[in-house]
Amino acid sequence: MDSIISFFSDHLLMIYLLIFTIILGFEVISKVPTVLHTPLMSGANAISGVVIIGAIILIRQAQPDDYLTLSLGLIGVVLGMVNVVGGFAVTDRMLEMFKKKVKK
Amino acid sequence: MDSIISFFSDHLLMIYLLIFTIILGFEVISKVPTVLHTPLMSGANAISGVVIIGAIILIRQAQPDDYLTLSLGLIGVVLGMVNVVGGFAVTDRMLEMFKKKVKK
Amino acid sequence: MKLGVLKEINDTRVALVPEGIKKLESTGLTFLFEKGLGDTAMFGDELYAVHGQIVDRSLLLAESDIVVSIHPLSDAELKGLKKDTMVIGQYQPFMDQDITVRLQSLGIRGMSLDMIPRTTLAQSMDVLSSMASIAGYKAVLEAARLLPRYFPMMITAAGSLKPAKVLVLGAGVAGLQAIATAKRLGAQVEAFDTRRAAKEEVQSLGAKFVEVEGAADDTAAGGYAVEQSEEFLKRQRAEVQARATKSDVIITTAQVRGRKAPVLIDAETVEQMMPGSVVVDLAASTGGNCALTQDGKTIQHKGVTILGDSNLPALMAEDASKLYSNNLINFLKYWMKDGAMNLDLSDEIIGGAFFTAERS
Amino acid sequence: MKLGVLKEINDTRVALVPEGIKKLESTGLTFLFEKGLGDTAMFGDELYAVHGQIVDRSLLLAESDIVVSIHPLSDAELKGLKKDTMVIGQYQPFMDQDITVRLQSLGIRGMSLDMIPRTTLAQSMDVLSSMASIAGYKAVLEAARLLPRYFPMMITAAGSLKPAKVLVLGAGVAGLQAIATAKRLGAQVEAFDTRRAAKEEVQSLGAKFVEVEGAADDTAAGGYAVEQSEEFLKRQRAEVQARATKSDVIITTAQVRGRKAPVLIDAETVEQMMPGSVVVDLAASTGGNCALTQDGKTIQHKGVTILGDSNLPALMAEDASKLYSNNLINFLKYWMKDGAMNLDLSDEIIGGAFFTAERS
Amino acid sequence: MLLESITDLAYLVGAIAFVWGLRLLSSPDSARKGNILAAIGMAIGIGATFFVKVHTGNETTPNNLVWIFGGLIAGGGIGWVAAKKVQMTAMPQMVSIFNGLGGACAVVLGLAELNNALSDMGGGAFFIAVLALVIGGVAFTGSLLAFGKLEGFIKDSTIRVPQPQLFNFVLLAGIIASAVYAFMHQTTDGMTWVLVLLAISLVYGITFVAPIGGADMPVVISLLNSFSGLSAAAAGLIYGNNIMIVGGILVGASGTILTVLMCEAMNRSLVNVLIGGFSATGGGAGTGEDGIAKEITLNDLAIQLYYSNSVMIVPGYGLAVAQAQKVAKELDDLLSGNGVDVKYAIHPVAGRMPGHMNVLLAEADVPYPKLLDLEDANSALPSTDIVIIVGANDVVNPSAEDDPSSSIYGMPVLKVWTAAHVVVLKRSMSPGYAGIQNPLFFHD
Amino acid sequence: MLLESITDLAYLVGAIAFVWGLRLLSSPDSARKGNILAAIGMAIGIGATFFVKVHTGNETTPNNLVWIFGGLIAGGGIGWVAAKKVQMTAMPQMVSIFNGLGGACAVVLGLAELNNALSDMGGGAFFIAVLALVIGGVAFTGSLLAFGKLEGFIKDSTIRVPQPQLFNFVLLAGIIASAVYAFMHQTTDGMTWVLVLLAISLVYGITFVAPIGGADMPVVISLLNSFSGLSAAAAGLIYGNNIMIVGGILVGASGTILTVLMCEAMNRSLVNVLIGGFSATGGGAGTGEDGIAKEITLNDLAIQLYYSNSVMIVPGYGLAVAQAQKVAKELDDLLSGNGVDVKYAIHPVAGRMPGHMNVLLAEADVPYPKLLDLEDANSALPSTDIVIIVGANDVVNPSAEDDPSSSIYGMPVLKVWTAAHVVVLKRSMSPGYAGIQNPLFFHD
Ligand SMILES: NC(=O)c1ccc[n+]([C@@H]2O[C@H](COP(=O)([O-])OP(=O)(O)OC[C@H]3O[C@@H](n4cnc5c(N)ncnc54)[C@H](OP(=O)(O)O)[C@@H]3O)[C@@H](O)[C@H]2O)c1
Ligand SMILES: NC(=O)c1ccc[n+]([C@@H]2O[C@H](COP(=O)([O-])OP(=O)(O)OC[C@H]3O[C@@H](n4cnc5c(N)ncnc54)[C@H](OP(=O)(O)O)[C@@H]3O)[C@@H](O)[C@H]2O)c1
Ligand SMILES: NC(=O)c1ccc[n+]([C@@H]2O[C@H](COP(=O)([O-])OP(=O)(O)OC[C@H]3O[C@@H](n4cnc5c(N)ncnc54)[C@H](O)[C@@H]3O)[C@@H](O)[C@H]2O)c1
Ligand SMILES: NC(=O)c1ccc[n+]([C@@H]2O[C@H](COP(=O)([O-])OP(=O)(O)OC[C@H]3O[C@@H](n4cnc5c(N)ncnc54)[C@H](O)[C@@H]3O)[C@@H](O)[C@H]2O)c1
Repeated sequence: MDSIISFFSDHLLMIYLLIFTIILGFEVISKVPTVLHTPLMSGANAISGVVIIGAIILIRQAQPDDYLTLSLGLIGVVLGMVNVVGGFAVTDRMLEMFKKKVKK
Repeated sequence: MDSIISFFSDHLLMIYLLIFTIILGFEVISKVPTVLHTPLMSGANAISGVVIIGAIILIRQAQPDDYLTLSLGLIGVVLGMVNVVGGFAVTDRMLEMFKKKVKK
Repeated sequence: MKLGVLKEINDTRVALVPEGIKKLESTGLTFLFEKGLGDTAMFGDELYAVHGQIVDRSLLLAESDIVVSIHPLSDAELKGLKKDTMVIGQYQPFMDQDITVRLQSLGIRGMSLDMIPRTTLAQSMDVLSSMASIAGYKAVLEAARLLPRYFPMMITAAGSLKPAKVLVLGAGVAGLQAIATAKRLGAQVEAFDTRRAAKEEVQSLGAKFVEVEGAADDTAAGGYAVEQSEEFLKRQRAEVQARATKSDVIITTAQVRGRKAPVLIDAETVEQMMPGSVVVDLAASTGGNCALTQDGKTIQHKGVTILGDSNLPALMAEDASKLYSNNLINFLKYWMKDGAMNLDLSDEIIGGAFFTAERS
Repeated sequence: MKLGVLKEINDTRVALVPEGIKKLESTGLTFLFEKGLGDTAMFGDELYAVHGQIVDRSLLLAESDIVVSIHPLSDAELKGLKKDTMVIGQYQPFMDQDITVRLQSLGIRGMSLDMIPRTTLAQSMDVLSSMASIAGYKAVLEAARLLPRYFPMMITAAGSLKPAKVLVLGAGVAGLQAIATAKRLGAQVEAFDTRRAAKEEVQSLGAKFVEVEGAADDTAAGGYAVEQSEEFLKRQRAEVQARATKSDVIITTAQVRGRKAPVLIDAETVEQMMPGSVVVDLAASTGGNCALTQDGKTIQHKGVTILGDSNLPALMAEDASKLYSNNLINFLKYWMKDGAMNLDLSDEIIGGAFFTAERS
Repeated sequence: MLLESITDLAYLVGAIAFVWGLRLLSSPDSARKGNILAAIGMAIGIGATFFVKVHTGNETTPNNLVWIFGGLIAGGGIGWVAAKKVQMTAMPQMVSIFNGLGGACAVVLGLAELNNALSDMGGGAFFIAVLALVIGGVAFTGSLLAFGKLEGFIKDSTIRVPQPQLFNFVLLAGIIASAVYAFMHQTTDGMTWVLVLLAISLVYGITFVAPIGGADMPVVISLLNSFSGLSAAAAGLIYGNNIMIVGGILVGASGTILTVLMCEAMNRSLVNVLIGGFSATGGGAGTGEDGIAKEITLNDLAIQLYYSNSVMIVPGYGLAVAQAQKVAKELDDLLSGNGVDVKYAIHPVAGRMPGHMNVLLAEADVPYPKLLDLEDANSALPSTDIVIIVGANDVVNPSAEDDPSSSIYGMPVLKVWTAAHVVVLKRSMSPGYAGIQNPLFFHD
Repeated sequence: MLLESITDLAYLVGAIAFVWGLRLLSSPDSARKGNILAAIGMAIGIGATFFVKVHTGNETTPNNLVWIFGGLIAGGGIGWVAAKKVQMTAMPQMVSIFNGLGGACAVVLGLAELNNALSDMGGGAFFIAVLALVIGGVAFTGSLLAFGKLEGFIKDSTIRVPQPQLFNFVLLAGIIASAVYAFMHQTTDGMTWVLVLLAISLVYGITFVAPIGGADMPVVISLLNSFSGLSAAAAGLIYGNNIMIVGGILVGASGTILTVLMCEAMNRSLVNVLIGGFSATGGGAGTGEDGIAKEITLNDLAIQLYYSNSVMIVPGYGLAVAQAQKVAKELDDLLSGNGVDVKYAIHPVAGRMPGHMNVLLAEADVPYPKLLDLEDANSALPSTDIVIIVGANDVVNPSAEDDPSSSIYGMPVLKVWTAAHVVVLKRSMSPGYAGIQNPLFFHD
């Protein structure tokens, strides 16, 4: 109990931030039209590839001879990068149809 | 310069929070219809009365014989409370016209 | 094979117009046209001449293998035809019950376009539909001409005038077209029919449907109205009476195939209508929906004008001829190819139209 | 003061209908009605009897202080009137230039309803507007009756028919109403006029305006058309010719006050029109906008029907009478109170209508 | 520790209530709920403040509850009564004055903080306290002046600042200078300079608002509102109080965007409002059909209509020219679907031919019973909430009633001015067929 | 210190770019910009990570840049090629697999962290690492299965879990149990249990997705996407990395709401999708006029129409019954205003009387040149982008062409199936006048 309380107090601002980010996430999405569901999902998916940063850090803080960690990190970077680059690129392709014509 | 940097680092989360709050403030308001401008302004005004909390704290941390601070605090509480109560009440009255009829 | 097109005797229309004849090429027919056949429908002989021979009526009757017209040939003329000649027109075997026997005794074959079933597939040959549609349109125009009042509502500096109330009885093809036209002109339109589906059909044109409860069902009768019980007709007459006295125009189209048209408006009703009001009775030729109707005449009864005319399409000769002609062409192409008739009597359309054939 | 209402001799309408007479109470008038005056307009004598005396024509003429009618009285009858009698009707002093002199010589005063200025304020007394409106409506109905084709477009199983093309020349009150009615019936409508404002007015009814460049301006003429230059008329005729050959119906309403109507369609144009097409000429009484027009007659010229009639409102006697009557009532109330006439000639409306008064 | 967590949690809940409340406030159906939610958030925040750990020298301090409750009750009472008594039409003024008081409260806090701790303040703390003081001060006097202007106590022309931009710039410089000076003389005569600072801020508030004209007042109030939000946030920073910070920033941000939106709704830019002073630019719709379509899809009018009971559409020749009959019918359908009673008032001479409006409205399929003629319409108008005049002019011209020199004097017209609200949709102020001006359009 | 501030700032900017990018992504006009903005944010974030201070025992660590760049180039290359090569129709699968990889990345991070530091981890840190592991694992296998199902590698019926809810519950319990066990044996055989935990998570991902049917797949992908967002946030907590936390939470939140929206668009609840498995509920529009109005104001179709080049409206008797001609005209106006070429295909027997459609469309003021008869329409259809069938049935029935047993065989019909897309607006699947089924409606 105590540790929860102290965790709460210690990370108060972080909690504010998380909650406000969640609200913001809701708010930003809540009026999206149906056609954009898939591109939006795809774009959000690319953003979730931000996890790659963790993999980079993992490698950076590994000892040069700690091959297990380095390998894990490498796998992480590759996976994450596929997610990030592929995600944004696919989203962009999906969105191509929307550029075609703007109000004349 | 250094102090700015350290300020930035020390209050990083606070800065995130502030910025996200600002974005949230924008986002939440950005689609408001014109008729709601005045009530919304009035409601926001009532919320800005949150400053009253500062006045309460001011009184609470004052020495019982520090009449200057106490008086200042009292003035603050009165002013803030007028803002808060009056603000919410007026907003509610403005919004009365909107309750009259809901879709049948 | 020679197809002869007659000039109508008591009609302004013509059964075949020059425009579509080219489409009949595949049938392998050659054409004989009676002199002056299209004059009243705005198609001069010169337009026909390019497609065939312009001949006298007698020659045409004597030489044609197929004789087309709108109205039936007189018995006298029928006798002058070659044996096995095919006559095509609106022979109405349902009305003229022994026409079949008369033709068969002469060895003449007959196809009646009004006997083509009212199915979706046969629509392109359905002369009843195309002519009824014109009749409905014309009925409203005639009513508007005869009514001494405006159809549309008018709020003007010289006073506000209420829109005319139009009551349409029988919402078949003619009735629906009448509804549409009257609505277009700005009248307030109500309609009656005994068919179930009619209510929705009337509403689909934005008009009001006046229901009389207890109509006999008709779903089995292939879309044609069935005869209704006497009690029902009485109640309906009562309702019509009530509405009619408030109507400026009544257009009646109610017909029951092969029978006398039901009387929906009796003399008393007419007398209660506002002076100047108009009744247009499209069922005049089968006795009329109004008791006072005289077929082919426009009469005045206590200030109410009653127009009895089942042949309104003749008032719009050109388009009426075009449509009739298209129907006829589609029909001919349906069973004729390269000069050969392919009369498959089991086919719903051919079997329906071929009224001199032995039926199974 | 006695007001006598005459039965029209060559018209179905009547100048005053029973409905509105009550509104004249404040004028202090008593009424004499000619026997049978409202019969053709669907107003029986019994309806009039409650408001005044039903009398013979001669008695009425002899006794009335004010005589109202639609068409002017004949000279013979004018002579039989009391001195100082006021006659009210459509005396058209612009057309019949010496009517003023004739009346003045007889000591009779005259008010012509067609001389009321066309201002917003005078609208409620403006018989030209209310009658022109009916004429426009009726013109289209007559055209639709005479045209052997549909007005609306029809895509049917028996073929697709194009909508009729209607050309309206002169977009005054009658022309606009014709445009509206033809559009309602589903025709494609184009219109011509020389007034600047007409373009917008035509478009405000959803029709197409066909401009001919270089029309003389008219803003000074109080809304009435001014005469156009010969060169302009020529170009206009050329344009009309081009349009007319493609039109199914032409309705002409172009008039220039106090002059012969401009000829907009010459014989040659008519001859190039499709057979069956219809011309309705509302300017027939002032010579007609079509060279071939014969006033009051429907003629055929090379397959084209030409209807010349400036008195179409008579075909809708009841409503036409109502509107005329309302106009008349509003006019009477404007200057008559408790039996006293208050003829302020400086008033635009009274001064305009009072054509036997000395003008300043 | 536990208590602290609970107050922290309460503040968090309060802050979320603010956010969510504002969110709800921005849609008409939920606005009322949003206001109440925000009020609840405020109550939670105030309640929690009694349990917040405060830094008193003396641990046994009785927390001076009497002072607090006294203040709460007094302030609450005043606010409540003022809010309930105020006339509907005077609400913007009320908001303005409330806002001013909020600003004043921030001023008080800044003052108290500076007074108590000026001598040993760090740069950051000093900056924050001064911020609360200055922004609060500007919001205070600015709001009071706005109130005065709206109430009509103070005419737009009463306070004339020569060269207002330059003047205000000088004041701003003065504020900064005295702040710096006060900080440099922290331990000696700092407080004097703080008071100078305050004085200049108060003056600045007045000179800031003074050049702005009547119709632009709501924009200014909104801006001042966002100021007082910022001052609250600054005060929150003084006490490291999260709910104050979040609430204040939220109001600051949403107030700013709201201000911009209000300017947009008036077709003006914020800069234009602030600098332009009395500008003559009017509403300015588009032209023709566009104009009409644009006007009536306008959120504002739409909602006003949506919540009304009866609407009367007065069509005229302009409707015909714009071929707006369908648009009118759509509006009708929309409103009717929501239970609003929509009628059309047809003047006998509306349009350019007898029955012109009849033709068009029939084309748009308006049912006949919805069409009222002159007499019926005039008897229905006084009980009508909103009249929408679509391209009519002569037929609604009050001159026909009250100006004997008018060429249409004596003609019966539609007395639209007897209805509660009148909206006019036309391209310009130009006259109609009869060529005469319509005084109706020059009313408000 | 300075470097640290700069990376902090870069992260802040990146996080804001994520938020703003998502915001732009949710409106069609700006979506592309939003995607690019988010990508820029990501680039900034990745770039800044090279300068982040890391906690290495060895200060002189060369930072293993080769490993990093190798990974970046390899991964980037694969992702780029995959994204460019993929068929338009296979995009959802692609998204799914990308998402799975992101989840796998989180698994790797969780594993590495646990492996390196399990023995001396606090409860919070352990919890966070396990969270990354479990959620990432579920997202990983779940996404792969979703991919397989969409690609058709795996049939809906291939993996049948008996009693899926119970089964999944047991698995969840297993995950929690092994987590607790691993934590309790932190120093001894903890890692073994971590691997058990991971295995169960991976299985759970499969059993979670297995019962869900083809049409619901996008919803599941969206949900798994929000999972991988959460796992990224958890991983961010491991490293105390703000951009990961914010980005992850943002995706978690917006992914969740997006999932709910997708369910709503299908008229289903999320629970229904997850539990119901193969449900037979179809689209289900309203009835009558409402139905139509609702359908065509539907955002989705609207935008599809908006961006098309040519639209053909095929009216039938249903349009007449619903009196939807005005609505159709409005749609027409809207699209025409946007440069879309809108035509109406009028079949000769559409409706219940000759010229029925002509009457109605004329009433709605559709210009005649927009009406195509059968022949013209059939020659225009193949080059039409979208056909909207409004209450027509018999007249668009392909049986007339290809089913000799049909009672309308031989009748010329509108060959709507030659157009790129066909949208049918009617109340149900019931037949028309001729009483025969229309196979068109049973295509896709
Ligand atoms: N009924 C008849 O038989 C007849 C015949 C001829 C003349 N008149 C006369 O016409 C007048 C009718 O009165 P009214 O009130 O209907 O019309 P009006 O007084 O002529 O006014 C029409 C108004 O519509 C506005 N307008 C024009 N086009 C517009 C557009 N596209 N969009 C929006 N607004 C537009 C114009 O103002 P903006 O330019 O500012 O937009 C104008 O003020 C009367 O004076 C009547 O006497 C009637
Ligand atoms: N043109 C003529 O002269 C004439 C005369 C009589 C008969 N017919 C026949 O009528 C048929 C016409 O074909 P069609 O394609 O126009 O019509 P249809 O085949 O009769 O189909 C009409 C469709 O509209 C739908 N519908 C009904 N009410 C609706 C509403 N309120 N909202 C949305 N949809 C609605 C119905 O499906 P749901 O119930 O699923 O909504 C129905 O399938 C042909 O078979 C023709 O032969 C024509
Ligand atoms: N398949 C097609 O495309 C197509 C095309 C045209 C017509 N049809 C169908 O053919 C049928 C006949 O149409 P029609 O116009 O030739 O009909 P009709 O001329 O035989 O009769 C006219 C109408 O009068 C009605 N009627 C009969 N007795 C009545 C009474 N006592 N009171 C009131 N109304 C009465 C009938 O119900 C009918 O609607 C209709 O069902 C029609 O739908 C089908
Ligand atoms: N104030 C009002 O409310 C009101 C009401 C009705 C009419 N008016 C005005 O009165 C005036 C007269 O209307 P009217 O209908 O009696 O007009 P009219 O009958 O005298 O003439 C009919 C139309 O023919 C047109 N015309 C004349 N010469 C032509 C030519 N050569 N070619 C083509 N068109 C030609 C005229 O411009 C006019 O529009 C109009 O300006 C009208 O607006 C005003």
